[in-house]
Amino acid sequence: MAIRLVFLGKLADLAGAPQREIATATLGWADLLAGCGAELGGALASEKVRVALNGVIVADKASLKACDGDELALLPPVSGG
Amino acid sequence: MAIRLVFLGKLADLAGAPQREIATATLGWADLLAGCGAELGGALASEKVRVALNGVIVADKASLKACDGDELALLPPVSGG
Amino acid sequence: MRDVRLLETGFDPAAELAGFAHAHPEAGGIASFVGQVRAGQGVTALELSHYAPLTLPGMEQLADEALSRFDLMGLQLIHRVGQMTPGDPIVSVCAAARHRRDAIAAVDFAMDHLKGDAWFWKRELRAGEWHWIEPREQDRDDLARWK
Amino acid sequence: MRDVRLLETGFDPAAELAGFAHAHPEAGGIASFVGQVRAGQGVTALELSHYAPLTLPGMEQLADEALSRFDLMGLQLIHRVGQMTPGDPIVSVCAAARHRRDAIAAVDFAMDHLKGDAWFWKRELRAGEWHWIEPREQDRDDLARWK
Repeated sequence: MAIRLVFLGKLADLAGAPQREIATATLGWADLLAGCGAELGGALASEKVRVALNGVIVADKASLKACDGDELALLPPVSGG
Repeated sequence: MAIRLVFLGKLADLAGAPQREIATATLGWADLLAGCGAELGGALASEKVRVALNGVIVADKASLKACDGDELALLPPVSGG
Repeated sequence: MRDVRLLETGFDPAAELAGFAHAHPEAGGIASFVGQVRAGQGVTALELSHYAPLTLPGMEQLADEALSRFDLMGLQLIHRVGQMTPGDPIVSVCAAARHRRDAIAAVDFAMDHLKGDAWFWKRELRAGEWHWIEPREQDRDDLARWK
Repeated sequence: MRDVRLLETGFDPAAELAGFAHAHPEAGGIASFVGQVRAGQGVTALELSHYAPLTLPGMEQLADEALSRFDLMGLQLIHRVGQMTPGDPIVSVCAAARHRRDAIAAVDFAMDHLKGDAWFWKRELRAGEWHWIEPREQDRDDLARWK
């Protein structure tokens, strides 16, 4: 039973790795922030951070519910081109 | 004693040649129009036709005075690019 | 022709433009923009990361939006990911149109969105340390022009 | 780098862009526009005439105006004269800048002026007859944007 977190951009630096597996059956947004510790959790709490669940942007982070086998991507503000 | 006329764009078609020499010591705008005949003179009379005297655009055509050895270019509306 | 690519390795923007122009003989004009890693300012490398499930689909959607918004005969979007060095091309956009204003506007539109609304993250290596590039206020303003 | 050329013979816009980009490694981006003779619509040849005492000096003045108006690192204007066939390039503009908006705007500005305010006359060969191309109302409107 695991949910995969993918950290993009500078969130990967804060997380210490680009990916992390969490051994849990389900995961909500508040659980995620609490489980990430003060520094990373604080960065994730920014309204500028967006979240994708299995490749689809989550419109309302507060209502997020990830399940076993899901991939959750944490996306800070972009800087392409 | 001659003044060279250079016809650009479709004015060259109307003039029958891209250049013409006029054997005269001086030439004003009204003389030029009168000397070119109805069809070409009528086309030249358009306010959209501009005139360059020795490579410099003439701001006020009515006050034009070309002299022996001068080159007078007749420039219809452009269509480049 | 709609040609959207995300590349892990280097590419030649001039050759891409030549191929694109050759494919659109009926176009009156082709506008393009090439973004490259700037030489100078002490940057020795630049790295672009992306998120595969979103990045290429987002670029394809952007191409579709540009094709529906402007009167185009073709559009090419090419974006690098991975590590690059000064002078390397990062992004190339080419638009072919009957009339030039459509082509130029489409390139402008696509670049604003690739810069401010596409799933890329950029960092620069300066004096041996990586620095993440934050979005500029100007990029947000540029993007807002199209809303 | 300011590179302004009036050419009697064909040129390769992609090669010109490559050379221009190579000369500006410090630029963040390079915008370009290539105008070409459209294939189709029954046009078998296009001829551009010019008036030597005015045309190249006018292009040089246009380049200076663009360089003073936009924050550019370089500008290249190349324009063909003489007879061309479908697919041949007519005009190429490249602008290098630190930021993309300057480069794109400079290309837009230069093209509007080359189209509507430079000393060129264009005619097309259709079904064996030459037809002079009149300026379009749109070209005048495009030009008026910069006044």
